[in-house]
Amino acid sequence: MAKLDTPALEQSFLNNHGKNPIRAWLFSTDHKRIGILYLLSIGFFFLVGGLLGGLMRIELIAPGETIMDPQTYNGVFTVHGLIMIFLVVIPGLSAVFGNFFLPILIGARDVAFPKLNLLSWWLYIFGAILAISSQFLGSGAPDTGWTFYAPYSTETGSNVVLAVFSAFVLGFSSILTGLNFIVTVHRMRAPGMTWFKMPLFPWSLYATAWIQVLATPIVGVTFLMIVAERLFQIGFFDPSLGGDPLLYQHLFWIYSHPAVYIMILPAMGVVTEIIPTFAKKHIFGYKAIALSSLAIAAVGYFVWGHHMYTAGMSGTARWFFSFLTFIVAVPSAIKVFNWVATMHKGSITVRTPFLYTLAFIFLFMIGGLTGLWLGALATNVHLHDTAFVVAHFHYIIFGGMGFAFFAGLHYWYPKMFGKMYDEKLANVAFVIIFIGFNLLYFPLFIIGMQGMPRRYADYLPEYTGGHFWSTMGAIVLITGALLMIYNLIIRTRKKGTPAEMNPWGGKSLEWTLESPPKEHNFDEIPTITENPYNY
Amino acid sequence: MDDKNKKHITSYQTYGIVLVGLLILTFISVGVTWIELGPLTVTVALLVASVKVFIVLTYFMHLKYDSLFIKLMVAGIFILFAVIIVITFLDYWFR
Amino acid sequence: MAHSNPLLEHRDDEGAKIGMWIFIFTEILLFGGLFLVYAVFRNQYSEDFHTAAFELNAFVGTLNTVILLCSSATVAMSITAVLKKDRKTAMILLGITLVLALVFMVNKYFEWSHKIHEGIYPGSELMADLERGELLFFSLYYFMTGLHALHILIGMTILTVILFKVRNGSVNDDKIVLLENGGLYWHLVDLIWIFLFPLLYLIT
Amino acid sequence: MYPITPGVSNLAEGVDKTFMILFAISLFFLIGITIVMLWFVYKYHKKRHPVPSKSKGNNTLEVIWIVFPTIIVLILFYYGWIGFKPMRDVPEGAREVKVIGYMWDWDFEYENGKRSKDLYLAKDEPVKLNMVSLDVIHSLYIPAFRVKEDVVPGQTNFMWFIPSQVGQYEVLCAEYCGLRHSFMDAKAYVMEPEEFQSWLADFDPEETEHKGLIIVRNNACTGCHSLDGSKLVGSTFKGLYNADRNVTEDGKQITVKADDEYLLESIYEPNRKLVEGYPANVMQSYRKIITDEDVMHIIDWLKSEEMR
Repeated sequence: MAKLDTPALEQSFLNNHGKNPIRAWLFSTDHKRIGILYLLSIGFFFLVGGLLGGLMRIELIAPGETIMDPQTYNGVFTVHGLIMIFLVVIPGLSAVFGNFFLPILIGARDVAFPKLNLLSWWLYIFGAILAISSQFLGSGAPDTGWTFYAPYSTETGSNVVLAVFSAFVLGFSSILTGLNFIVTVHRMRAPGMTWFKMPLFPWSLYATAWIQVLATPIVGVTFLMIVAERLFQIGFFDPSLGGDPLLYQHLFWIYSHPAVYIMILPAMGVVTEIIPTFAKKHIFGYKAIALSSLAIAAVGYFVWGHHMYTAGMSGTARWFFSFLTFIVAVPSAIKVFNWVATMHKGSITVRTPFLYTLAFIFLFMIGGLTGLWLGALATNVHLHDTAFVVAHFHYIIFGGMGFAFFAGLHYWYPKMFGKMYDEKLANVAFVIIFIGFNLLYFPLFIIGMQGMPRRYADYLPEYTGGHFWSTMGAIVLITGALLMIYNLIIRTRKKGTPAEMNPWGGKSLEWTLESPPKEHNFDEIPTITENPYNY
Repeated sequence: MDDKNKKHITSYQTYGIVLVGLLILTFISVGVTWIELGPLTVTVALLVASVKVFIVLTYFMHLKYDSLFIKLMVAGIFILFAVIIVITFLDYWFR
Repeated sequence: MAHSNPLLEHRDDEGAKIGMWIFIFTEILLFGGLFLVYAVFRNQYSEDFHTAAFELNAFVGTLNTVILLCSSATVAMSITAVLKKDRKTAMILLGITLVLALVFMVNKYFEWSHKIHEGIYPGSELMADLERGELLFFSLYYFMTGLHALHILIGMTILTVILFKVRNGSVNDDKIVLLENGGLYWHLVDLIWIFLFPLLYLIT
Repeated sequence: MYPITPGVSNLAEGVDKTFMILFAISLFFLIGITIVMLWFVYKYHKKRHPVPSKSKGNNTLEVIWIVFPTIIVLILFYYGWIGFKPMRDVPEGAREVKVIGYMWDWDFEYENGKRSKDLYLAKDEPVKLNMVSLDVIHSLYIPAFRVKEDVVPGQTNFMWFIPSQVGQYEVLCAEYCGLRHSFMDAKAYVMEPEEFQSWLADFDPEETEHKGLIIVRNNACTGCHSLDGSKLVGSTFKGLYNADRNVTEDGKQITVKADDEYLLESIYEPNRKLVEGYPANVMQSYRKIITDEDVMHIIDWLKSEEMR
């Protein structure tokens, strides 16, 4: 890790105190160290997933076979989805920044169950190893897409069992993190910190944790059924044995739709922390934001069927799910309005984290509004399973969750590592990433509307233009991401200046600690009298 | 940490009575299957099972003496599950 | 100084209990997914389910229900015993629970091997010739009772560990939350069975 | 501006109307909020506005932007639903066409028993597609008609529409179905009704096909094995019988003749003798699916004049 060359670093949690550094990191129950372990492992898998995505884009640069045959392409998009969904975006913000900052933001010394927290990380690594080895062991890389739709997933000759089992293990890790956070928020808030004096990032983590706990078991047992289906022919999803393929889709989406909120809610929480700090103004409508997180979690649990409008569901189910889908758009809209209103009459400084935040709001709006197009029954029939969905999904997950992750990373980096990065270079990287992102995904909206289906290894010539520009965007985006990583890791290590305690002038509890914090965070647990947004 | 000292001790007798009650309910639900009730059989069996579950939750699992928060959570889970079933059946009933 | 830092020591029994309950919720929903599958197929093939359930031995099912209920009671009583500082009774009660659990598993073993011997198991030729609903019923039977039996085994392991901790005194009337949580887990196994029993054995 | 080709069915109107409404509302909010946000960042920049206001919120505003979006999304839901509703109401007397999806091709079967690889339609005549799948889930998608419905094994899904313009349109598979998913396409030909009638009548039900060919087609073998000598996922059926095959068995390269015994084994244990140039584990065993007797019909068909 960083060289311990300042007094603050010397006293911080980063100091191994002469112990074997590998043991001191891999078996640490300190929530901050576990957060950093997650950051490194998630960062690694993000690069692997991004590389696979880049390969897919190169294959699609022109019609016909470019660099891989269709079977390889099918394997690559499955692994890309598997890694990005289960190893990057689902743990993503809550495992990295949640672990590091949840206890600090509520004035605690650690999470409720530190050992369980470490176990979660180990399960994550175990699941990751299984997921990666499913690519190489057995009868070939899984080629089902990350959705594992039956009966294809129960019939294909590829190594589905291991891939599905890895997702099960990763789900278990996610459940334990959620459980830990719920108890932490309930039991470990500092004296005086009532629910409505709690910062809004913990609020969003709390809502997220409930979804993790309540949705994941359903997909867990579903994955077990897929395993049993393949190994013992139990036939739940196999029509030739009387089973029902749509039942699989119900069970799968009961989890996997709420999973989208596991990804995006913490992102909203991070943004909600960043905006008041840089606008120097109280967050607009604190309660509305806090409660809308719960509303999104609650209503979002029951909209899973909008992934199945064209699957042959009953008409009643179709309009019911469409109706709820539109309702769940409202709390998201409330948040956007409140973020913008917070900037009104503030005193704004535009620094790197704030740039990412502005981009987040813009991209999230595109993702959210196109979500309405997919939620509407009539347009969904045309757009479902096309590149439009791919674009919408990446605008929400990458443009939303990803940009919020970058915002949080730049926001809390000085606190986590005690060093300040080169902000000019960070801003340059931001501009490249922003341009590359839009160039990559916006054309997919257009060719999707024209009828380009998703998961196609090859396509008709009329879609060539869109695919070409999209691939160009991928190259720009990867360049920007590499520049950001270079700036944060290599350059800061050599040339970073020691970070101040409160570089942005924030009011929440983490800014009252040293950069980086001591192992036990607080010498004395603070007593809270007001919420942290009174500028 | 004041709740730690005020731990409620349930007597052996209470558990004994609860167990006998549960066993009686079990035999009732078995006995009912010998009566021809048609489609009602399942309803009765599930009803009896629900009563048993309620008793186990209340006494064996000490919900009676737990905080309101835990009680609400437990109730919430069963409601959540019921809602999932109903929503899924919006598809199956009307297909 | 970093290790055994008194500032990091933290004990919260209520928090541990909430954590256990949340874990139990995940288990309920894990089985909930299966109950949903059951509900869908039962709705689709109610006649076949009816006939297939005749094939199961209601007597063994009832016996196992009784066994599990008794074991639940003994676990609950062991908490009373520990709170009354009666370590010996607590250990005996936990021991009885483990024995009952073992009897349950033995019954289950004979029940399964009897069915397998008859040729009714997923993937068998006899299964493939059954009506589709009957096939699904038996698949559900194996899957649900199998997963439940796995939970019994996990519960037995947990209770064994706790038994030793009661013996060496690290679970006592002041530090009882481990036993309480182990008990909660055992009651969960009971809860699941209370629903499995009528749905599999009594819908004839 | 309007990025998609015009819809050419009766259902396209509802879809495209919803589309335009959503497009207008989305654009309004996206541009409006973005401009307001950037304007705030400019106007209330620290340089121009050093002292921030102490405001914490405004209940009136909050209520407005809870109620207002709720009304808008309900309106949007309504249009989405109204545009969708006719897709489920099939008019009386619609022509029924059976669609069979399999890895990786489509078959269309008409009321007189005529089968075709492409979909032939009469302009301005309602048609109902009854769709079944022989293996995994597919999805029939005709972008120009704005219709899509999954083709699910074990159940019959349907869609209907009235094509409104003569022409040739793409038929695609929109649900991922494995190796050749992106090549599972067909054409929809919309013709004048008289023209369609004569196409439909150009069919002799007496002219029976070889039993082996029917078995091969019903088991979707033709998705991977061509009838005309071209190489797909698997080798072609054309000229297969008694040809020399370079195969790998237990890691050894040998040459065998594609005789009766070899063909039977290849259907029941496809991975035993792997023909050079084709991957393992793509084909499953058909031991439980195709009976010995049916295999004999297939071999008989492979011996026939048309396949030599």
